[in-house]
Amino acid sequence: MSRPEKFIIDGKRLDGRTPDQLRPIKIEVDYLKRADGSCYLEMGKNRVVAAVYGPREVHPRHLQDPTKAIIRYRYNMAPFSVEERKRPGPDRRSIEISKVSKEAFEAVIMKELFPRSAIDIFVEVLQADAGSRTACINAASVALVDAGIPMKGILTSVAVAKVDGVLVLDPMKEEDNYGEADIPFAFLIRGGKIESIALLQMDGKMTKEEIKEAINLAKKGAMEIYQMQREAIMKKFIEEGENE
Amino acid sequence: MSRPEKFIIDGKRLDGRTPDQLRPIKIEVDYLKRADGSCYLEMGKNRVVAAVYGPREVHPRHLQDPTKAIIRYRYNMAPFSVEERKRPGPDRRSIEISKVSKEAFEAVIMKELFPRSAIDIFVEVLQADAGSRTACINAASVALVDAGIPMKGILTSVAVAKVDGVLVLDPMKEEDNYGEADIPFAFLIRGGKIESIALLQMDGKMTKEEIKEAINLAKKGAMEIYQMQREAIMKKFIEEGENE
Amino acid sequence: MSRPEKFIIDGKRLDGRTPDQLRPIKIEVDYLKRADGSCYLEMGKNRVVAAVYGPREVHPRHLQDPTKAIIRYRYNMAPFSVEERKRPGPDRRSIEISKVSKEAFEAVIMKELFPRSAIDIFVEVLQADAGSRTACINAASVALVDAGIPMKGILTSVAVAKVDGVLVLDPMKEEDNYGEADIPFAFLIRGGKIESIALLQMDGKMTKEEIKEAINLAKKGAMEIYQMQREAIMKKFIEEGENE
Amino acid sequence: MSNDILSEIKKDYVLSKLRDGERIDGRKFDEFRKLEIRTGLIGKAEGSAYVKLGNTQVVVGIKMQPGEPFPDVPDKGVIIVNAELVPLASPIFEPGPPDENSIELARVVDRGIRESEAVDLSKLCIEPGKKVWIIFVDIHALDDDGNLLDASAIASICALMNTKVPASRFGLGEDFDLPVNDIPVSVTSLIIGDKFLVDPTRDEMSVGERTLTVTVDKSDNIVAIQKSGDYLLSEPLFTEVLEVSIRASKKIREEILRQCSKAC
Amino acid sequence: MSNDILSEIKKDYVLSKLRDGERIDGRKFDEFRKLEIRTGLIGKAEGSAYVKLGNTQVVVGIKMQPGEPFPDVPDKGVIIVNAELVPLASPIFEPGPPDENSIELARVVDRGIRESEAVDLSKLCIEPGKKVWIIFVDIHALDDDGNLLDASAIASICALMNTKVPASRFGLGEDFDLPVNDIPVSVTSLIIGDKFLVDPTRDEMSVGERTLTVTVDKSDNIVAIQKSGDYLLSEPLFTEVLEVSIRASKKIREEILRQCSKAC
Amino acid sequence: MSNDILSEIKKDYVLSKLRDGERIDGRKFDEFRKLEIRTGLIGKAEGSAYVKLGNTQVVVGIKMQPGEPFPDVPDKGVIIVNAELVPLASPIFEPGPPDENSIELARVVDRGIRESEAVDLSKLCIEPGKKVWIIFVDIHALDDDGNLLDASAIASICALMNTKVPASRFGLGEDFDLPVNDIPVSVTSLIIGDKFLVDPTRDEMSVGERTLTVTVDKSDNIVAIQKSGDYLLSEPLFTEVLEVSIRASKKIREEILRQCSKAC
Repeated sequence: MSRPEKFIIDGKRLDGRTPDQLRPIKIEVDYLKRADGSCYLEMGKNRVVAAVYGPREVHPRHLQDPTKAIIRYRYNMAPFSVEERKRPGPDRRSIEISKVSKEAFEAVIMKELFPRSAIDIFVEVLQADAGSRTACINAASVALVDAGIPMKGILTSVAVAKVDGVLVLDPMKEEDNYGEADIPFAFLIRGGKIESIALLQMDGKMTKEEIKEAINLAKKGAMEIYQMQREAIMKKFIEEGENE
Repeated sequence: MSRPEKFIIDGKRLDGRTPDQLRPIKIEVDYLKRADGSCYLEMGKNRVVAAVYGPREVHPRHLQDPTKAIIRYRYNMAPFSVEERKRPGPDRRSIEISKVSKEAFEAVIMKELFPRSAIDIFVEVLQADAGSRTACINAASVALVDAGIPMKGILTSVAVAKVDGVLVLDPMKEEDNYGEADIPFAFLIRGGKIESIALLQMDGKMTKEEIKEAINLAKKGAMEIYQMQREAIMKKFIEEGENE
Repeated sequence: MSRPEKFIIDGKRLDGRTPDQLRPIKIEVDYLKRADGSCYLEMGKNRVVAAVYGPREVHPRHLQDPTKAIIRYRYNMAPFSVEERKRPGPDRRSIEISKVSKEAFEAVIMKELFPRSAIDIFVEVLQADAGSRTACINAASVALVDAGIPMKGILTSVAVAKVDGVLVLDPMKEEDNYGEADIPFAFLIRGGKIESIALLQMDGKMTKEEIKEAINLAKKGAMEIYQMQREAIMKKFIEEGENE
Repeated sequence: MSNDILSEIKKDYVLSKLRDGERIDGRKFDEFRKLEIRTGLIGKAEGSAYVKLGNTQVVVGIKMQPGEPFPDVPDKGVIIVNAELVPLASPIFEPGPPDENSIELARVVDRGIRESEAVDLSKLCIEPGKKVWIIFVDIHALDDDGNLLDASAIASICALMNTKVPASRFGLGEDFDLPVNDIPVSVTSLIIGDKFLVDPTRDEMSVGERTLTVTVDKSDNIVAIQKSGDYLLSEPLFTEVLEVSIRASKKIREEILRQCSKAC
Repeated sequence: MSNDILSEIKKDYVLSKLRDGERIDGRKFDEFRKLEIRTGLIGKAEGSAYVKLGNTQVVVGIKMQPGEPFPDVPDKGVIIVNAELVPLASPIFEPGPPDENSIELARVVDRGIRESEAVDLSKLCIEPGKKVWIIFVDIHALDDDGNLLDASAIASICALMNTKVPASRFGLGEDFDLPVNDIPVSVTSLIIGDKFLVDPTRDEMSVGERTLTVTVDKSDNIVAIQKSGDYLLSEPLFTEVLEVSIRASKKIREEILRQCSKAC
Repeated sequence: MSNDILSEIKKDYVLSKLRDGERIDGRKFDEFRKLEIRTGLIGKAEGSAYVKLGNTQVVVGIKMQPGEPFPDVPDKGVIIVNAELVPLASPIFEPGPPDENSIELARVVDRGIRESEAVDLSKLCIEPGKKVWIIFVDIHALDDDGNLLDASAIASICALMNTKVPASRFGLGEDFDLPVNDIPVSVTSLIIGDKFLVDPTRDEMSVGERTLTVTVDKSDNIVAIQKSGDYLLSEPLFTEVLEVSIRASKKIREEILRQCSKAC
């Protein structure tokens, strides 16, 4: 892949999307049997699976917190998920993503309800496109609901990039690699409304005005994703109801 | 070493053995002072030492089993044991061999007699020829008897290979590397009779009829090895008696 | 750096010192805020920082000793401390230096006063010249005093090398790398007098007479260093008094 | 603790059913669970397959790159099989480097592929002694509801059948299909006393993780065997497992061909 | 245990002061602690800087050597930022490989340098596609009295400004100054409810390790942001932190220029 | 626990004997245990030696292969000494990467060989600056009944004396004997107060692991010293240990020559 000459031609991006358009998203709830909650999610070419285990006993005892559940989050890429085979095991990028994602969920899970226990969130990236961390957070959110973990709301995540000076929603690979800036967000949505920011990173170059604009674009995208998360969860409950 | 043109000429193998003949075996019991039981064993050019420690306290406490002893088995190759220097530490092959060997011994050691404790079996390969895993099991068996660990019987191990379409007992390096198949067995021998199979692996190509034939050949070899294990143990007890 | 033709010309060493002369030393006590005791020390081009934490709780519980404090010593080199960037983390040399330095301090710290606890000594080499282990011990000694850890006396460390057949005190890099022998010492000094040897290693070639001579030279150097350690500690106490 | 009790109850149930000659999910003793194969879902891999065997799910991806041959076979490609039993797939899997179970799984799958000569490695030489194709077979467990091994073996061979050698990416001519000549099928049986059950579920495994895996090639040769677990195996039982494994392998191979030719 | 009580008391004190609109050390909310920079103290490194920010101390050393470029940018030098939070610097740092905190610190510092294009990497190509200069930025913590991140970022850029490319040592012509074009400044704020404090001390951090780091280049562009910690950030607060960070970064940049031009 | 009591009793016994001027096994203070050397038992190694010193047993194997020289000595071979204190050899050895004790052991053995210039490394250059012989000295402990260090040092030099450089295997001419010019002998003494015992057994070590190792070359030069353990050493005692070590080393060297020339 090399840098495209132009990212936006006649108002359309390289994959035909408008600047404020998301990539196609597919969500499947309760995808795994063994996990307490799970979700398969596609976002563009991202293919990710999330599983939630817990609340469950914390095994190395000294890790227990007597006042609340500990949250663990493991973002992991399959060796075949990227162009060049990735050596198995966590690298520095995965460790950082796991940390900020964990902290986002720590802020919304009602962890005081489960002292001494652990809630484990595992996300596996089977295929990585741009924005795999946002896809994983979206999948993990749904898996947490599927597992029945009480939360203040739902987390919904999407990134905004800047290419040719234009802000674009949910960047694809070329926009991510060769764009001028990239900001992944995760928002807490409660009662159908965006309440606050749970995850925020940025690299690139942006003025503070562009950043404010980026938030608005991200919020628009997040609301759309939120609807899809909701529908997927609803669909599962309806199916379960029908099966009874 | 390169593939020989023929493995069997005039009914004799490359080292002069007949197809159903073992390599020379030498067994020395109580070879080490610090271990609770030990054995030095040569089988062809294999030179292995086995040590047994236990029953003893299990140190990372959470590994204890309140109903029985845990069995640990560590197959390890000295860096100089093979043609090309081996980097110290366990590789995937050693880990697999350790696992299946451990399971073979778990099936015969009366581990219920020693709850919360560990029985550690360590085998060091000082020089590796074909069949080092079988040599190690034979040595470990003797070391367990030397340590006084109660067992349902004794384990005796030998492999069978297929070369030029012929089944051969206790294959040497060339037969192992370039043969058509290899099956290592370990048998439980009780009251001088082979009772059952404790270890069984196979790779190569064999028909099911050949596999049945291979078992019979292996059983013949195992009975011979068993006699040598018995004699080595007897010799030690007689010597100890004499020394009293 | 390549081997100099001669190490001593007209009685002077390559850096102008006489054989029995130390490199310039600079000592700063209480250099760090978070540590319980600390010291910054320069010895030639060595720049080292020592910190002492403790007595404090031992965390992996099973490491506790019910009869005395455990002493831990970690000698660590910054990646930029040497000509060729050093990969972070302990190498074999650092592990050996840490071991013998720890043992030297174990012999002088009154560890029986603090059962079940740990006294941690950390030394970071920011720039390494010859004799970094001796510089670190000198800094650690001062940091221990700063932390108020009771000791039988103070440890003072210096090396002696042999170059062109001559014994030289406190060798610099060239003397260390291309000299004929090197002996690092650490002495216990109590009541202003050298009492015994706490650390002693040697590599190179020396007769036993030369070794005895080396001890005397080292003792002379140690007494000078000891005075500087004392002054640095005094200075701190005087300053503290003045600040009250 | 409560897990222990649950596991004890499951165990009793499996055993009582077994005494009545039945399996808890109604299958015959030599019957595999429903098998679902999808190939090609990982576009970034040279080949890939998703396998669902009952509720056990696994994805295998194939990556290829030029590399050095083994010194003793300078003119053949190299296969490396690796398995990640990630903690997503089971409450008992832990993060970290492969443990003995994932190593055993990878090595048994590897032996099936290698010994059946499923991949024609002699067609994967680029420059003898210098450069050959390296094939990475990465097994990624998603859901371990029992018999991850057979599911992984099926996914591995399907992914290989689905693989395009990425020659053009490395300036080595046109891409071509990976030459696959055989379909080795591993059949794992759970051993319970003097009985056995093919393709055990996780619930069935609660009676004790004692298995025998027999891998069979398309000509009914046995190409790999692995006894796994702390038990003693009688010779007659072994013979019976061999026979049944050969029979069962044929059905699975047919199923692979049916679903994979459609997919590939 | 007693540590918990001490920490609880500190927390209460910080919060009660905060209710009175004050910080425990008397600083304004947007004010950094006293900054002291010394460069060139490590003669064996290609560049180095010691930074003391309040009582927080850090040393950064730069080592350079020729190496391979990244395949997608064959004509540019490579920067690698690494941080060692050695146990000397804090009672809570442990020996061992970098944990998530030191990795995050290194990566945020790295992004500031990289995205501000502070180092002109295009001038560090030796032979396109084959050999470029590799710059190792090693952050070595000495004393963590809070906000090690900003101190590390300052020390890193000062060390780079102080770096001589060791061309002659590798037979690659004369040594030259590393071309540095910008001075990115990271500004870390401690978030406490709907308030925030710039450049928090360790004592202030006792209220909860919830920070927002904004890195700003000399043209007031934001080049990196990192929200760190388990909290929810409101949009208005974020906007306010952005504004304040830009302002604060200017002062720090001036201080760097004042102390570093003197030193370099 | 019971181990502690046993160890306490042993300690008392050793000390009470010592007060009577005796060792528990009747040896003189400066006397080594019975030494048995066998060389060449590992045919796959370039050289090997088995040493039994009392009940302490160790095997050393030598492997050689061409490799890169150190940049500062481009025309000399390289020796790498590695020790594995495998858990087979002692109830207190643990599996895993070398700990401080095995590293110290390997490094002290290494210094003896290196500083005595026992191996003529200048004869091991293949192509200056590019290719030299690398010698791997792998120490493999079998039974640690005390003083594994001296046993390892003896086995190492015997294995080296027994080594054939495998030139023909690498197409580098005919095999030749490794040129060995000296026989460094390490003498380890257990320090007990103001007394010391040469070549301590494990039982003697129960009084405290405080040793002094002095390595001596054939010309009575000291080539390595290592004080090991948490004790203070007086100067007069040190001088005495030096004298005794030189004397003891001569006897061991004679024994090595007697047994090894026979064997080699």
